[in-house]
Amino acid sequence: MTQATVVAAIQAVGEAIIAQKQFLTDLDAAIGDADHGINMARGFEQVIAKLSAATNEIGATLKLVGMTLISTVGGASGPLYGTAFLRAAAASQGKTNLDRHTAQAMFAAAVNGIKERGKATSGDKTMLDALEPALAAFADAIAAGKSLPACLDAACTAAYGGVEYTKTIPAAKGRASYLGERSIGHQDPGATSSYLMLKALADFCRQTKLDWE
Amino acid sequence: MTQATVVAAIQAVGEAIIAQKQFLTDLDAAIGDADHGINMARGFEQVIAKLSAATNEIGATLKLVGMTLISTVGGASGPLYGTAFLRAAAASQGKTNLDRHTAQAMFAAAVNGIKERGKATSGDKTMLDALEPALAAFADAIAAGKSLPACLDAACTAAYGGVEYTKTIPAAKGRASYLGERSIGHQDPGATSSYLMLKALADFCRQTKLDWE
Amino acid sequence: MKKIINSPDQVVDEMLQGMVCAHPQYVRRLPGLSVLVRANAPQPKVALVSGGGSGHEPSHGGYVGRGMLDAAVAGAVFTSPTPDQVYEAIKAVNGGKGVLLVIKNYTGDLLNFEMAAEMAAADGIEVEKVIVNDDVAVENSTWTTGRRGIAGTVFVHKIAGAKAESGAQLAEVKQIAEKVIANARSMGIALSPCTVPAAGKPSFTLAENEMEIGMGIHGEPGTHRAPIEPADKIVEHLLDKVLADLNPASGDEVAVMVNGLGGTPLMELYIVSRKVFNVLQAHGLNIVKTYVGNYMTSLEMAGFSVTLLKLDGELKTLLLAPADTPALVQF
Amino acid sequence: MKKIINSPDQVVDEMLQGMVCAHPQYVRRLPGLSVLVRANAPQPKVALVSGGGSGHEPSHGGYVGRGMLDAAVAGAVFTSPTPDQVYEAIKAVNGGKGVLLVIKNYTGDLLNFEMAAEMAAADGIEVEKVIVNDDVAVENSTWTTGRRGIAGTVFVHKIAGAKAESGAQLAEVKQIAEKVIANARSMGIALSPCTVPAAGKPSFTLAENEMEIGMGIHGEPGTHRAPIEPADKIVEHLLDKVLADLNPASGDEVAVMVNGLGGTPLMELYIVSRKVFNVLQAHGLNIVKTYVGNYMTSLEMAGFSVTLLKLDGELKTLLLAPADTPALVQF
Ligand SMILES: Nc1ncnc2c1ncn2[C@@H]1O[C@H](COP(=O)(O)OP(=O)(O)O)[C@@H](O)[C@H]1O
Ligand SMILES: Nc1ncnc2c1ncn2[C@@H]1O[C@H](COP(=O)(O)OP(=O)(O)O)[C@@H](O)[C@H]1O
Ligand SMILES: [Mg+2]
Ligand SMILES: [Mg+2]
Ligand SMILES: [Mg+2]
Ligand SMILES: [Mg+2]
Repeated sequence: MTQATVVAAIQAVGEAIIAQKQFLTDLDAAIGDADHGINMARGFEQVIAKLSAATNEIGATLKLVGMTLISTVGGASGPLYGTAFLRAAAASQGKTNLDRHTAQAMFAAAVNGIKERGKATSGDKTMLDALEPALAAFADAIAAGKSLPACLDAACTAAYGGVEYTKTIPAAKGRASYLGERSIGHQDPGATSSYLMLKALADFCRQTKLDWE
Repeated sequence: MTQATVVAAIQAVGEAIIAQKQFLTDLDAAIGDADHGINMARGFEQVIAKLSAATNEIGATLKLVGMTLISTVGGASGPLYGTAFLRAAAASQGKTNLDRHTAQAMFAAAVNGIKERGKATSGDKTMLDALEPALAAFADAIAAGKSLPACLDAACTAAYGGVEYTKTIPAAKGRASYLGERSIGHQDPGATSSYLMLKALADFCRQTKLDWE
Repeated sequence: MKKIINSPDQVVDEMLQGMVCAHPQYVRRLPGLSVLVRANAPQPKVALVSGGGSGHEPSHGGYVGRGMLDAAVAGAVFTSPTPDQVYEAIKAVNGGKGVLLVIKNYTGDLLNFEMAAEMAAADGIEVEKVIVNDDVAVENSTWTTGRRGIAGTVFVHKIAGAKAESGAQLAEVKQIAEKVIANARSMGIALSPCTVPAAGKPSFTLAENEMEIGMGIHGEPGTHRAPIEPADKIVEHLLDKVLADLNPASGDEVAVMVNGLGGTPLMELYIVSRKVFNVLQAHGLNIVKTYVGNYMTSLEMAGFSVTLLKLDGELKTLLLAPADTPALVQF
Repeated sequence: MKKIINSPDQVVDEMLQGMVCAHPQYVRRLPGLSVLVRANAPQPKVALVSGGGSGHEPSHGGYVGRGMLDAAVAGAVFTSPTPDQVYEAIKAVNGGKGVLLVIKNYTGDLLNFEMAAEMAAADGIEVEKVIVNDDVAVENSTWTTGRRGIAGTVFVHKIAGAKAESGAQLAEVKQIAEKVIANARSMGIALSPCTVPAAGKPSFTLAENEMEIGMGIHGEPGTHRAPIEPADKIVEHLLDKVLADLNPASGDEVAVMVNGLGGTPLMELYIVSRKVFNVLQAHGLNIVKTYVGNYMTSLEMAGFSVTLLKLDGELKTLLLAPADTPALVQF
């Protein structure tokens, strides 16, 4: 993946989130404060507007995305997703083309950043319930020598499973935790946006016929 | 009409107003502030509660009614109806039995009191549009030598006509006047309560087979 | 009807109890009456008595205290208090220098306060009255009852209250109150109705896209209905009417009140304030002070009114004078 | 959605403009930011910075002024402000004696304010933080995020603000803020939802006879729903929880806040105040001061919360100290 591809991929991810603004907001209305889609869409609108200013270094581009999300999304998701992109940026420092090992390191750094900042773990009914299984599946697929689209598909399937899993548990972190047992039966908005972002990335790679080089 | 009859008549009038609380309030909702029935019912509940304490002088009883309405109804209708009863009381001063001339003088004094206090005239879309024609019809019927129920029926018919007339004109006095032309098409709540009081009095006289003595 | 009450019959009594419980340093209640007086009334000064139907809170009990009212008489919801209550209020706060009644221009208020004034005058108490009629939605006319009194009343309380507090005589306090009335104009709109507790249902209905223009503060209908417009457009419309009637000159000093009707978020009132400021500035007016909040409400009605008060040196000094009451404190 | 706004995207910006237009003597805005600071900031004192999502007006901008906050940072509606905004606020009001951040206990607020604190600390600015968590509706627990911060935050602003105004050091101001937090407990209910302008529809629905108990101030659902009860019963229920958690002793002095959520008439808040007073009196508590009004709202939501603050001599003196801000003035 080159810099130009990264920019296009982020644009695709952003558009997917903006398209699901209402859906994500409705999910948040059920167990939170009805703003997750609004927050994320506001952030990615700014990201897309700023992408043209991106330099030709992948790390700098991802840092721009992280900083923009941090300064425009607000709420819990802003610092968390923002931190994720900043960490991914750091893990890709100096790269102009992404190989499978860098990609895995970036994904791992991103998930780790979210864990450090938010102090949540799997089973707390957060975005981590989508991201951690997705990361594991992604790593497994890479280890199994799969293609990029196949690796991302594996990540998506795992993330989707994580979203489904969030329906079955009470929230222990974030605003939904105030609901206690009443949050059971609802899927987590942040887990859902994580899944949607991975899904958009996978779709983008398939459509543009990208693969590991 | 003796003191006991007057007490019973006022009770009947009060019960009729209380029974129409919602109707009068709804009329006021359309062109006023949705309280005429509530105000009048509150007043007559107190009147009925105090009637047992009435002395055996008709004037004193009517004064008690007037004072009670003034101190419990509030709004525009309280001072107006209260003044009406006070003036009727004055006009019946010292009487223990009401003849047709006293009755006519009382009715005239009551209507005059409302005119003096409220500075309205016929055609302003107020209770006067029911009461002034009712008073004229009552006087005509007396002059024609009619029975008490017949005199009151004549008053009621005229008052009803007055209520219907209020539907056709804009209000120039009271809260409904703020509506200007928009008040046309609605009957005046105060005119309606005046008609209902006369109607209750007529029904009472007919049921108890009262007539001039 | 969704209300946090115990019983529709008890709302006024329990509210008055609550006000005394919450603000004993400011107000006490005349036993057995719906009257709040200054905790240490009577004062050796001209006394101000105001009041009206309940449902306009913090009007009027919220303005009882130093630099504003000496007594507030509370009627049933949206119903003028009765003369006997007003009469007791007058007697309780008369400190020997006379009493000024501040009456909003509604037939019921006028009739009841006037009867009370007659009763007090018969006792030898000097009583004067002023009639507030700031609502330009309702045209003045010789054959109707004239304009209604709405939020501009708060400016009358503030300024006449400061004058009375300064030791002025009854005639002077009355005169300044009349000057406020002559220079205050208001107009409002509503987005939703309110429900009188005893009635149990809204006094009118508005469609999802409708607003009522020139709304009164008693749930009585306004002058007309129109589709909801952006805040800026609504403000322009209201200020057109207010400015046309008040006709201030460029360079004039004014005070502003952006008043919520009870159910409007403060966020929206500030959005309104922004446009009010811009329009007045474009007219060359000099805004000395702006009040934003719920000052004269209609239960839970959503909507607002804008009041403009043209100031001169004297009005400005008295407006800016200190006040210490439950609902309006200023240094 | 019936709102007096121009565009859902502009509500926060236009509200902040309106606040500056209305209260230039109190606040100014940091250019290009959603930050209100004291008109004459920085002060040579410890600076207090608070904030959070918008929609809680007068929180937080309404408390910027003498004796309370030095800056308020406004996020989008119900969404924590971003770290860069908080960082600019910290820099603007730091008068050299350090800055205390007052944060309500929500993940979003915590994360954003903490990132800002890290940024300011990197500049060499002394920054401390306190986390308000007064809402007893949500049980504390090691494995969840703990209690939420609601109206008790206003007491933190008032008391820590008075302490800072007195010239105290950062550690002392932080300590007194933590003492307020340790002694403040709140709980609320809602009768109707509110609508986030950008969402365009209510964030939940309640049946005509239902209320939501333990409602949060962001339209987030409470602990459970129940049929509406009389005001006195609701108050008993809320105070049961608050008193059980705070556990004050007979004879203790307390302050009370009966806080409207935005759409509740003041009449109802006073009916609530009456019962709160009676219950607290029956517990032998000594009520030093009662605040009744809209202090920490949820847009146009109907409902209220009750906050109890247990006082000691120091807290009492600071609570009663003067304050002069757009939304809270006291002599
Ligand atoms: N501590 C945390 N760690 C990881 N994710 C979290 C944490 N707290 C909240 N989240 C995620 O954030 C999402 C909510 O984001 P959003 O609605 O934008 O913010 P807010 O809750 O402040 O309104 C939740 O659905 C959850 O997935
Ligand atoms: N000046 C007046 N003279 C005679 N009747 C009046 C006058 N003003 C109002 N009314 C009557 O009072 C009625 C309204 O009474 P009510 O609703 O109890 O008082 P309010 O208008 O103060 O709420 C009107 O329908 C009208 O008949
Ligand atoms: Mg949210
Ligand atoms: Mg009426
Ligand atoms: Mg009335
Ligand atoms: Mg949020």
